[in-house]
Amino acid sequence: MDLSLNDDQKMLKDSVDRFVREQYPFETRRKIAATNEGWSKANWAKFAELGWLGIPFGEDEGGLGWGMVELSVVMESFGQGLVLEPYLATVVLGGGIIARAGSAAQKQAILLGLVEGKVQLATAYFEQQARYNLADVKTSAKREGAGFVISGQKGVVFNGPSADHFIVAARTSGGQRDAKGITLFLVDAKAKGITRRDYPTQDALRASEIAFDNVAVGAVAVIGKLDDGLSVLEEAIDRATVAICAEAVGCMDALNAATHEYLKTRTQFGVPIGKFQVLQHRMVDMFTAAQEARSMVLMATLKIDDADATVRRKAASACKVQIGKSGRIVGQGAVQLHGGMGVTDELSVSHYFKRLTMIDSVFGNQQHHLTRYGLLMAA
Amino acid sequence: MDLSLNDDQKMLKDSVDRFVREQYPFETRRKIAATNEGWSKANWAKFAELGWLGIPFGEDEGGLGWGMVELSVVMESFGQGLVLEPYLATVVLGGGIIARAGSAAQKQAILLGLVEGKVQLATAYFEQQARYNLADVKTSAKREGAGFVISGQKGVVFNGPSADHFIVAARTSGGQRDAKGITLFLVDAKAKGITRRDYPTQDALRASEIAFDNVAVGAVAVIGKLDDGLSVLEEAIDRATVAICAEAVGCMDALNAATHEYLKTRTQFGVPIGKFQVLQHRMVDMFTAAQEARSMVLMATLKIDDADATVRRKAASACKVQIGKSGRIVGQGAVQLHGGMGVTDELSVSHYFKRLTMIDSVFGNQQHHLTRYGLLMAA
Amino acid sequence: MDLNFNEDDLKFRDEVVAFVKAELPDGVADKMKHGKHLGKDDIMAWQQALGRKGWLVNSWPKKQGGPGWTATQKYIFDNVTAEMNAPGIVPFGTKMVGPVIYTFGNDEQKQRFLPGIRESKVWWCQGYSEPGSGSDLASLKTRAVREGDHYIVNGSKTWTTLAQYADWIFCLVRTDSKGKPQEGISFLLIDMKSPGVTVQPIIMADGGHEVNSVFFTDVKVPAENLIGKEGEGWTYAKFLLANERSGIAAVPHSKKGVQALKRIAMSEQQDGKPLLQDPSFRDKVADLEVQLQALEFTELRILSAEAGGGAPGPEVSFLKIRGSEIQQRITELVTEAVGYYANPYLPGLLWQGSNEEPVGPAYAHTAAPRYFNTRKTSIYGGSNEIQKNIIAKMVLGL
Amino acid sequence: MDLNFNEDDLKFRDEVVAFVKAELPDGVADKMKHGKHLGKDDIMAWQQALGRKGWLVNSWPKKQGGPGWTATQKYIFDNVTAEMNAPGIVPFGTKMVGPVIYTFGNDEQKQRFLPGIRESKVWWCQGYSEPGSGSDLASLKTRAVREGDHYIVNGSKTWTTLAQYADWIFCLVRTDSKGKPQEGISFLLIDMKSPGVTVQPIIMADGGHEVNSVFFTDVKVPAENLIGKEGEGWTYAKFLLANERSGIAAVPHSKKGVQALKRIAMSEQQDGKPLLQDPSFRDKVADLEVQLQALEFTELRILSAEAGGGAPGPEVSFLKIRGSEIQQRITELVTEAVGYYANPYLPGLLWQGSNEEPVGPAYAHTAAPRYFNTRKTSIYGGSNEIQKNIIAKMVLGL
Repeated sequence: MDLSLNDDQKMLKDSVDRFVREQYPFETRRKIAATNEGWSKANWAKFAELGWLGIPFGEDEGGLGWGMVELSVVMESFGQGLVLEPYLATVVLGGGIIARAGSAAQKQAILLGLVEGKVQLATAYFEQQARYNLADVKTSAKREGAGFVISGQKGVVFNGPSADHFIVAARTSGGQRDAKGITLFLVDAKAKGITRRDYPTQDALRASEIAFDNVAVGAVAVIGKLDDGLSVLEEAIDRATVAICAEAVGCMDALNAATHEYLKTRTQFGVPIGKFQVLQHRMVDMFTAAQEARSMVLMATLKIDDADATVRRKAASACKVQIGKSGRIVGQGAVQLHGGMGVTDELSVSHYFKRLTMIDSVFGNQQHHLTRYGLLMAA
Repeated sequence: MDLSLNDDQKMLKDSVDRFVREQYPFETRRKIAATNEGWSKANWAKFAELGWLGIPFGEDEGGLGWGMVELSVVMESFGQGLVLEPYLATVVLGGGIIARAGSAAQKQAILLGLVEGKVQLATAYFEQQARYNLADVKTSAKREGAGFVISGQKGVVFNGPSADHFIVAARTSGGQRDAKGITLFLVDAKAKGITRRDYPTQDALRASEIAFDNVAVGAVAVIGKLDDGLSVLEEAIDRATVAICAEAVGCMDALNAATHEYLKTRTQFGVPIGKFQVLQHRMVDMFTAAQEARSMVLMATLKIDDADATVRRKAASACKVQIGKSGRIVGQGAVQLHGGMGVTDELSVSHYFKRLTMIDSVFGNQQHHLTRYGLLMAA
Repeated sequence: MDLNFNEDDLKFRDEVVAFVKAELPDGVADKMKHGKHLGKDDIMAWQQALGRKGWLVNSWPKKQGGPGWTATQKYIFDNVTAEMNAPGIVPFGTKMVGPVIYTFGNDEQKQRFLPGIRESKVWWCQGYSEPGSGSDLASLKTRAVREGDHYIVNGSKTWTTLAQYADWIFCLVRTDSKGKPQEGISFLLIDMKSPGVTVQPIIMADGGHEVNSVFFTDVKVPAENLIGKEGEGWTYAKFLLANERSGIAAVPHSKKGVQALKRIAMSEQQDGKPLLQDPSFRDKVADLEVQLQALEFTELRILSAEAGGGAPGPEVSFLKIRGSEIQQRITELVTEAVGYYANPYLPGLLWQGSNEEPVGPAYAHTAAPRYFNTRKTSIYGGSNEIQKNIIAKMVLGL
Repeated sequence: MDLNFNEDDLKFRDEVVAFVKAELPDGVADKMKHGKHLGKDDIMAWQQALGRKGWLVNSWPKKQGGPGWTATQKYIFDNVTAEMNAPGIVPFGTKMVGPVIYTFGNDEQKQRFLPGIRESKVWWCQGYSEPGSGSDLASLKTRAVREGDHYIVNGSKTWTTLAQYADWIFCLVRTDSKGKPQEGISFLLIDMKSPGVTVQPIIMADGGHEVNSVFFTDVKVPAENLIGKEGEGWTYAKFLLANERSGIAAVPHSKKGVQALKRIAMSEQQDGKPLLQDPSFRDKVADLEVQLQALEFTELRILSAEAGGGAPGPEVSFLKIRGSEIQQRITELVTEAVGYYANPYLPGLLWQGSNEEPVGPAYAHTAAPRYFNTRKTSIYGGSNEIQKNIIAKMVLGL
């Protein structure tokens, strides 16, 4: 049993931390958020140059052949700086799906460019009626000649506006909520029949509502096995869940640091407010919540590759439950302890709080994962 | 809209408060708890003399024709003193069932003596497999000649050891959990075929496990309509629920008073511990929880007679949810703020805490009533 | 004891219903129903209608132009108007400065200021908090120096709600810096059009503009705008706070919120069934409804104690605490209910009342902004920590 | 990073399993499994077996007779023994006074006292708290006056766990009442058989007897029983507290508790289905299991930081806080699970190990007593409020 980072991982952490510290002060982040894309191509090029885009991919795909530990290291540091660049959507989720289930041709076509920073991905799996049930897919892909035509509506597709390719979950057989019969397709973002509505999110990311109207794709567009897309999607989302949880830990540490500093410097009634026992204990609760979040991300990072899918599912869900809980304690606490300033747009506090809130809503919220964990536990 | 007690009710409250204050100091209560019966016949005679045993019964039954408001007044004061006498079992629940559904003969036979303090009742409705589902009844009553024979096991029958008569819920038709087909029977406690195992409870009451082995009763033993006992039982238990909640409010006020006093007198680090802000705020939370409990008992007391059964059910359940929640906040808080002394048998604090804990387990706990309320709310 | 309304109360309720039907513009009710942003005109239209009817300053005594309602009538009015999606009454004139003026002001001040409040012709805002004085209000630094028949005011106020609409501001200012901080504070009325008054918006976490910083640079204020005695401002401020707390539980508002939450949870689907039928979510909504009912009956007990001559006293601080916690919980559960569709941020729809199509269900896009915004309710008007200090000190004597 | 055990660890685990199988009496394992009360002999039999194997004082350094385990081995031992229903090791000798003696005691004291602890031949208890000194330990009043080669001790200690079994007690006594309260405290070892020592039981809320008051009346204590320097006792006490906190999270114990909770919730029926399948109850158990896992990995992180040379430091205070909250939550949920059958109180079964039939399911009658008793875990060893003060001060520097 060994829970410490090795030297390569420590070096990686140092370099990402340095990038965030030096290149991503809050006012810079505000400027990036205000641009049309909502993220910086220059930063993305730097990520490519530093090799961060290749972390989870094999050498023959131009990657470093690293894994979840390294992804968690990167995501936690990104969380510290509320980094807006679509690393989660392109590298972790989209890239993860291609790397695990894609054909040799698809890997060639996508991953080499992705690692060089030339390709952006977005995964279109959510539909309005589905809530957090990944198997609830109405979007259909009907055989037509050698290929398929895809029709349906996908919602809240993160990085949709910038994506060159969409990974689309569509039903090739079975009923609306059957586990079997879902197939993943790799679709060119400019394909005929695709219309997008783009918008910013509460936490300054970009996403799209996407309508697929008889979008024709070839048989080569199928990712992995026909009708067997759900297991690939679910595993990829479990990994992305751990990654977004690591980001949340970074957010919590940043919020706690800011709040801690505020308690020491803000004076009322002639003393720093950190002298008031009730605020001290609330800060302790926030500190403890962040510690627990960090512990659960560590747990899930180390269990996510377990051969037993139940171990993996329970790890991802337990982690997301903790992040939902801790994120609320830290986020609401930071706002409350900052008083009026905490609810203004001016301070970064409200932006970390918004990010933590939205993180809870992505890939299944606290309740969804508590139920999922409970069903696996009671089985 | 008028939420204040009238003069009669104020007088009643004064006299019960005086009894508890003068006749029921904690060490007296400890002595009564240690007796074989676990309650005082002398006190019971006094209750009769003061008319308290007749509160919910009509004049022609020897009662005062009062209602839920007066019962709540009595129960709250009893809660203040952790009164052990079986008022809830005999007057509120058992007597309530006879008064609402009993035949003229049954009222004559039971209520007149009850009001005079000569008759004790216990209601045998709970069965081990039933949890809090009143309709889950295995105990059977089979027709035999003009009467019935009752066979089955009943559990945790409060006041079982002292009861002269049992009110028994038995299945006369239908399946184990059918709402229809449950009949209430009035059974002599000394009837042939009844065996009891008596025991004290965590909070020093007395209860019994009761086995009915082909206990023969006449048709006159039926209370109310054949097969229609559930609605009578459920309404009586809703009323008893409000009564036990009123008792809980008395317990909470007593605990808060004791804790409040302790905070002012116990000194550590050279000051009364009540000077520590964290303990102050916890005391405020306990105080608020007790206020909310009082408010919900008031609400339920005034809605329990509503013609619409849904209003009655929601009122009783919402009240019990609040008492479960507030009882935990006040009980656990009082123990914690008393430190080591709070977990000793010596102080009354632990005894109030035990009573509040057991109150949550009776007539359906917080979760049971939250679910019941939720189903009515979402219907 | 009796929960039912008597005949007069029932008649009164019908009268209120009829009034709202007749006087509340559909557009305003619709904005309220969908949690949209209200403009100044929306609010003024409704408040002036109430003013004409004599119902705007409904907590004022009869001799000051109040309707002289019973506690029950007030309860009916608050619940019916909220139920029918009428906007809440802006408190700065009606609940705050008005009572201060008729209690501590002179006759000239009463004649000059009260009619504009009763009829909602004049918009007031509150100048209390300062950048350095939040919970510790008494440490305020804005100075007012007497020069002849004027005061010269310098300093700044913050968190000034809707100052951008205001004609007048009532301020706590320091007229003397000797002695305890509470001493030397005075209560001054300042015309927002005075030279040297500038208003700077503060943008909130949800992107909205409802509070402001107000700066005073050598602002000349006629001495006749001083309320009561110089240096007595703290007394008037405490009186005002006590008044303000009535209705602070926001029960009728939260009842509407819980209704909306249940509507949303019925329309949100999970595995083809309404979310409200998911036992875990249903538990949370049921628990919230129980909390709200406990708050409502606690408020009713306090009102009836008042009516019965008993003073409400500082226990009402927990109406503020629980009221704010419940408002926050409603918005939190709505955000949980809408799931992924809490993410899209649509400022056009939120603030400019544009007609663009919402993303996802129409109710979804306001969920997160309201959740973010409602965090303020446990901070403003004396944070919940301060409220608990008050209860510990004033009620429990700790 | 790697969660897996290496080959040596796996071998070690097998060795522990084999040892427990061979040495733990069935009767003891059975009592543990059903939450029954353990007698002194039960505990001694197990601890002396561990002593013979050299595993009893497993946190001691090798040169003091410890096994020199790695953090992983300690983790394996704690989890396997708990999993196999072995009693926890009584800490007073092994974790508390032992390390104080080998760190601050002289050679004579080491030779005299350490073997009895290593072999569990001598039962120690702790004389810290006094009626007037709970959270404020430094205010203790028990006096030790030097007379020739003895101290004369007068005063009383309270909450002394299992003093009724003890051969020796280690006490904090006041040898000097001048200066700060922390000064003038000394660390003294007292033979419980000394004339003038009397033990008085304290009955707990659950009816059990596990703690006591200990009174000292003119007790003659040889001066050679003083540890280290007179007046330095507070330093040794703080050292001891830091030691005591290791393992205070009680994770292996709570894992067993959650297992039992799930077993009970599977056998409890609701509408003919196991209670564990009720979504509301399942949510609570799942949430508890997540809390416990978070605690376990937080403890592992701290252990591996220690192993990696990083000092654990006062953050471990939250192992105490969360550990106690989780132990309390387990007993609370078991009590909820058994419903009505939490009510019967059966002291014979609970305390005298009688063979009477339980009332209702066999697991039910211990539920409420354990819930009542476990409230102590957030009070003893420094209340959770004190622990939070420590974190605020030592970790956060507030």
